[in-house]
Amino acid sequence: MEFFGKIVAAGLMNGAVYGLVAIGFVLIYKSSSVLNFSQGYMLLLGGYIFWSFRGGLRLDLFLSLLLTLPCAFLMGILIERITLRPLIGQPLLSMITVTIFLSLVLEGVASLFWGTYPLEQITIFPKGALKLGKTVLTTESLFAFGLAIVVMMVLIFFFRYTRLGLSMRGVAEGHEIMQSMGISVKRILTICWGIAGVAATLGGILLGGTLGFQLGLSHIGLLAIPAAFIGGLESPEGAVLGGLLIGLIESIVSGYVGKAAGVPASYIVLIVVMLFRPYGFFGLERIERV
Amino acid sequence: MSELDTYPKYLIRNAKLWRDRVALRRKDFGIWQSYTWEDCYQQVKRLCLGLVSLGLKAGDKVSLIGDDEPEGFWAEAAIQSAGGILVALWSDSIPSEIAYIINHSDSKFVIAEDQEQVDKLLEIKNDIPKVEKIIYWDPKGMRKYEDPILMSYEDLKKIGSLHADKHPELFEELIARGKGSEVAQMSYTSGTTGLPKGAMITHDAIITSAKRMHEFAPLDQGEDVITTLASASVFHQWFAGYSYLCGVVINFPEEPETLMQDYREISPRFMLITPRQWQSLSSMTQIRINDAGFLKRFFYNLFLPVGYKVVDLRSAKKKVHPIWKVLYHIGDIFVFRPLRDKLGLVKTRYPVTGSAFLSPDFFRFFQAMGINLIQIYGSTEAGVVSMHPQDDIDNDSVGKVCPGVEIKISDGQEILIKGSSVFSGYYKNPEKTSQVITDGWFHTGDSGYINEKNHLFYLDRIENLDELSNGHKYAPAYIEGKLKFSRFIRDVMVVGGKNRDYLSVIINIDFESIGKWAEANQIPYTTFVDLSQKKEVGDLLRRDLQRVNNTLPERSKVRKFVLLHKEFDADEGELTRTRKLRRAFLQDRYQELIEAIYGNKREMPVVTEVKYRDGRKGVVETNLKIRSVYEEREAMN
Amino acid sequence: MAHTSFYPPSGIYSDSYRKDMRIVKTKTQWVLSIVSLIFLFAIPQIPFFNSPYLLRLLIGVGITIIICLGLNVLTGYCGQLNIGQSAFVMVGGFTSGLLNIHLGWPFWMCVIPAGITSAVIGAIFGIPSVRLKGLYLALTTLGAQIILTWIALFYIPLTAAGFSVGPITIGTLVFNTPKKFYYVAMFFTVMMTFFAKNMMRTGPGRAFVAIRDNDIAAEAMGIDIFRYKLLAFMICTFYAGVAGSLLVHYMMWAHLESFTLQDSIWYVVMVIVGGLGSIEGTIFGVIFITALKELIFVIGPMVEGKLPFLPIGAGSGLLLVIIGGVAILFLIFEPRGLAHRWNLVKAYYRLWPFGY
Amino acid sequence: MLKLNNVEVKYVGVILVLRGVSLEVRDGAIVALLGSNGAGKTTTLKAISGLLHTELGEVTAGSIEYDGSRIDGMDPEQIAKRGIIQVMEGRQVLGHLNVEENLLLGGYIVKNSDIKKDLDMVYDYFPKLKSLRHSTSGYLSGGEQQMLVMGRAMMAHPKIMLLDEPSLGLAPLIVDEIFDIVTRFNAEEKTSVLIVEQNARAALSITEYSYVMENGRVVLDGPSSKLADNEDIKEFYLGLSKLGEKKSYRQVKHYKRRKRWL
Repeated sequence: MEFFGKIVAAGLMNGAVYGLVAIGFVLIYKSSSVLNFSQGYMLLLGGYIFWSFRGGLRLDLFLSLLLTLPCAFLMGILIERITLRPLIGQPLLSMITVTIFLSLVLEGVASLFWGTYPLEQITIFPKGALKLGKTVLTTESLFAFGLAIVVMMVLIFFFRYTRLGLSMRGVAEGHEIMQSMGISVKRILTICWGIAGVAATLGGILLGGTLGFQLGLSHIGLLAIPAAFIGGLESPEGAVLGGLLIGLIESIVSGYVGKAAGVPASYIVLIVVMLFRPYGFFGLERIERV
Repeated sequence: MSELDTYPKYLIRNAKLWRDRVALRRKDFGIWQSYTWEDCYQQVKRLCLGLVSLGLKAGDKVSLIGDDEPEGFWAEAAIQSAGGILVALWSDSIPSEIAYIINHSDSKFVIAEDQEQVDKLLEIKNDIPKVEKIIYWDPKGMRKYEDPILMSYEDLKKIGSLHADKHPELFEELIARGKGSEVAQMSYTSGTTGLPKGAMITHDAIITSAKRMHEFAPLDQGEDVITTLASASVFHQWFAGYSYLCGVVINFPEEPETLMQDYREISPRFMLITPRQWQSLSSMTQIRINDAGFLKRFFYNLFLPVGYKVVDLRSAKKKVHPIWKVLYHIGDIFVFRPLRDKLGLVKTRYPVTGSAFLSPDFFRFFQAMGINLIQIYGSTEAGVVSMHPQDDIDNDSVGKVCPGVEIKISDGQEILIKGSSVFSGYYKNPEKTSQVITDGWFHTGDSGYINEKNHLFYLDRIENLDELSNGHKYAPAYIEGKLKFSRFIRDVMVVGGKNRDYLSVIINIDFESIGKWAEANQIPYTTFVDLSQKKEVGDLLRRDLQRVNNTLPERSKVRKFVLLHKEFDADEGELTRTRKLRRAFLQDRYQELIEAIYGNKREMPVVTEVKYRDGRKGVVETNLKIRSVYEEREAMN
Repeated sequence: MAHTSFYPPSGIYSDSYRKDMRIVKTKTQWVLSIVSLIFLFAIPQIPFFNSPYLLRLLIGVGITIIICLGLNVLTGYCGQLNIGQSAFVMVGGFTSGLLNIHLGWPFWMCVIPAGITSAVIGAIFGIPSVRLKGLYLALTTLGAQIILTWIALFYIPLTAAGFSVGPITIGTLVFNTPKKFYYVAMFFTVMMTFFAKNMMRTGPGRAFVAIRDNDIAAEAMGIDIFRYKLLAFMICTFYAGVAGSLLVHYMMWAHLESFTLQDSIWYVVMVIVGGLGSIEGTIFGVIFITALKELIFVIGPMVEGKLPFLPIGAGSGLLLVIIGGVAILFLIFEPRGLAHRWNLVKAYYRLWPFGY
Repeated sequence: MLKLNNVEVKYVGVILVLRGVSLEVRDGAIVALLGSNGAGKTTTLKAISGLLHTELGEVTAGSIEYDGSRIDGMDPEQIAKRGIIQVMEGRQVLGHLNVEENLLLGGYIVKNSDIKKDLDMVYDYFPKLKSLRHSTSGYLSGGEQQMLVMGRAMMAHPKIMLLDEPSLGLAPLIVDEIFDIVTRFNAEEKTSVLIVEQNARAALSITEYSYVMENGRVVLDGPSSKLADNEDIKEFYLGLSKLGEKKSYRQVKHYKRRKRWL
């Protein structure tokens, strides 16, 4: 039981991070129907950028964050500008394919500048422990959890109640309609990618803090995809819950079956969900069966 | 079986000789569907016996109206097999014309293609009391038609099959009864004046003309040709000879509109199209070469002069130096053969033109590309008169007089013809018959001469030769022919005559070409009327007129022109069905406009009633601009 | 004459649908096809061409062509994405290898079961996603890559560590050198290419295209989209299985390392660069990317050596950046791939001396 | 004033869809653009609003001028900001958003607008929308959706409204209501309207000037009252034969030759 409690707690901690990354995935899917397979690699690169400021240049934590986040936003924007923008008007297949190729390039960039070996471990949050009954939680993961939840809340509020958020939801419904109303779809798509970049990078920083900065992070980043799908591809709230669920599953399966089983298990869940509830738990019922 | 003196007799022979070989093909859904001689035999037999059981007797007339399709082809044979006389009508004839011809020919049955033709016939049903049945072959849209006078092909063939079961030998007997000296077809030529006249043509006359063509342009069994002419055209019957006499495969295009694409696939051995179509092939070639990339243009410009050089040496009967021959072969590989492929003429042995004037420049151009264009001269009444054999081409003549043709030039320079190809007279019109046939000589009404090599040269219709008030003689068709080679001019009529001291022209613009030109040059337009009166279009045609004028004698030069707000229309009696001008009618109809031209007016308001296809009428109002060919002279006036 | 297409050449016409569907229509095409086939099979006998390096490369190209042909049937003709193709190559390879070592079946008996196993496992992964409109197959194939690798790693004896497999034999002939194996590889490549080319002339082939172009219209025409999408995916994985079988018998060694997610993405790159929906394109794509890879393998270490500030492993990063970059550039600037260039060349020849 | 001079549009650089279209919409006018399917009407509207770019189409020749400056080649957002708002065919609501959210997005481009006042204006024209303000727009009826998209365009205070097939698939009563509102909106807000219609009868009744398109070109234009008498218009767009009776599908002829314009 003690073991189970620990696993659940760890799962929720990680799950929050997956949820955060999944929001970025959902945002891109919602606004342009693109399944962004490079989300995990954006996480990797974002984490590495942070590492360079914090671990490489040894800057102050907040200064590093302050520098990393604009970089992350810029990374998202650049990706959109360079690869997605020229493909406007092309079939969806091309757009999705380009994110697949993008993952090659991003991984390549990461290994080109940071090498293929794991980087020096750095901690972000003060070390400590909190006892909850018999379960011990590290402050580190608590901080991560808290931060992830706060950021998610901010994003969800943003979609609901701001003009920009409303237009992002509008863009999800149809580009031409938005353009006919004089709203620049391109600008909004760019912002979406920027936010996705930031979300992924925050995830990278948080995961890197606990797992270390290494190429394998991209694989963990791929967990955002089942998280987003299970939550419902179009719902930020769903992404959060999907993330927590995937976190739990991963954690439990890793604990009881074997460490390597976490990611495959998440994908098995994804396939099962696809079979029985193709629009996830919070998605809009738009995914049609043939 | 006796002597082969009718097409049906050939059909019987071919069905035995080439039973399972392909006789004709029809393009349908993109595939050339084949019919064997046996198929044709069965089709004709059932149609024939169907007609017979409906009451068709030897000597009865049957009208046929529709586009050129295998069903029509079989119907012709079926009618003639039963001893009937075929009356083929132009598919675009208007109801009143159809009624006149059906009545005049005493047609007992009418075979029609489709709903459109049936509608026209039903409209005049009460005016054609002698017609007992209207039989159609395309059932599309005919489901709701209940008039008892109508019958479908399928039904007719069913009756025919029953009749064949009862009288198994009848079909062969009927055919055997037919004689070559009997009338096979009545061809109504509207002529350029007066009512249509029914020229009676015997089997012998048709077969004679067909044999003359084979003599100069022989083909073998199984070779491909494609139909290019409407079934009402007399040429169509001669052409059928290739099929019956030699077993050449006739291919029917998918639609009249797809002819140009379909013939490229077939690449027919014998290809007769109008001078206008040859001209458009030539201009297409030049336009596309101009739009091609540098390398392609370079090769073309390099080898075309070689082609011209060789052609000129050959037509001057000079020896072609081996170097030129080698160069020409290289050119053939790199330019000429690919071009012939694009034009669909790779297999074509006889590229033929006829029925109107084609400038020698085009002959030279095509010959340089290895396409030895030949001419054929003939008419409904006279049959095939002359044609170029491949080894004796003279670009200025209309061919070498065919063996067996008795020909002489009268004192008035009129071409007279005698021989078995000549028709046997106009139906129910002995007066007119005796006018054109005297002592067995048929008066063609064409002026021309024959040279020492037995080549025939054609000038113009005698009736068209005219002179100006200053006594200058001119041939309108000649000037019109030259003008028509502008791709912007669809039709043109030269106006002049003894009361005028200069020539003017009334032009029908080519809507499609000028429309494209206008688009390319950013000139907005809405309708035909609007486009025809645009200043830019006027300037464009002025340049064409000036160019043609440069090739004309001073006093034959055209001084003024009008771009008409409508096209001359056969439906309104302005043209014959073969698209020849009916001058007298036009002179009369446009009298006011002609007065305005010579009255030095700059424009003239017109109100024209336009008839729509379904009989409704609309009104077009516009101001016709009268323009001078030479702007500066206008200023001087 | 305005919209005439100038192919086939004048004078060649079809009087039946069979004739209209011919692959080889003209004499020139017959001659070219036969000459290139002869050349292909003569390569091991031609000096300079028959270096073991080049032959190995060509064998790799041949096997990859088979893998990518399957992928192109799915992506090019059916509009679905598969980013787990190498997992299915693995299924075929392991199936074939295990049959060989456990039951002693020779290659020729293993190759079809290998393809079928791949196709069946493909179907298991395909069923949930091909029911849905959209490109969700990409998600499940990604899942397949992860899940199948994990299963091979933990749950099947031998596969995690790799095992050796017997060579291909016919009678006493053993195809254990590149020079010998080359013939087997090319035989399969040509066969599978021919099947792929022919497939488009069959009912399912036309159904695939209909689904890609407009699935709603295809459905209205009575095409069972689910069935055909699944069929396309099974064909795709069948091709992968056959290629996998060839691969392990060629290397005589079956190991997980040959079947990574990255390999799967390479295959997508090759198909896209070659041109979706084009058999010729697939061949060009595989050759082009393979050549590019070889080039970078030469250049990469040199760059790494020249720029000492780069970290260890930068060479492999360079490979990814360049190939990923090339693929993206193709998507943006030549989305129809090398096949389009090929078609332009053909059109130039066919239109000669016209420009259009 | 909106003016099209000889506009030519190509898709994907090859397919010519508009071949020299010229037309004019004077300030405050209602103008109709008629024609059958595929004549190029929608393309003309999209050329004006700039939405063509999203479909790989472009104006390859000619010019589109609005108030004396050229707008062809501008992005759709810029054009919309100048006051040209297109209401697209097919009632394109933002289906998962509610009515009010749809309207709010419509007013997105108006700087410093009094959103409440604007909403009230729209609800005044379409009282029904007010009661539906919190409903998900995807579940509205066809007529309500048509009202919503028009209301959404009104939120932008357009100077010219481009209306694409507003009557398509709607009941005659609703069509009348919508056309009434168009006329009222035009009169009260001084907004010019360019309306594309296949329902020529309705369009000719409320417009003062009309253009007829065919094969990417204007083939006929004139005052609407005069066009309504034209034989061709009657035949092909009003569906009347010479006796003034409606043509039923069964009477459609399988003629090979096409209608002609003279």
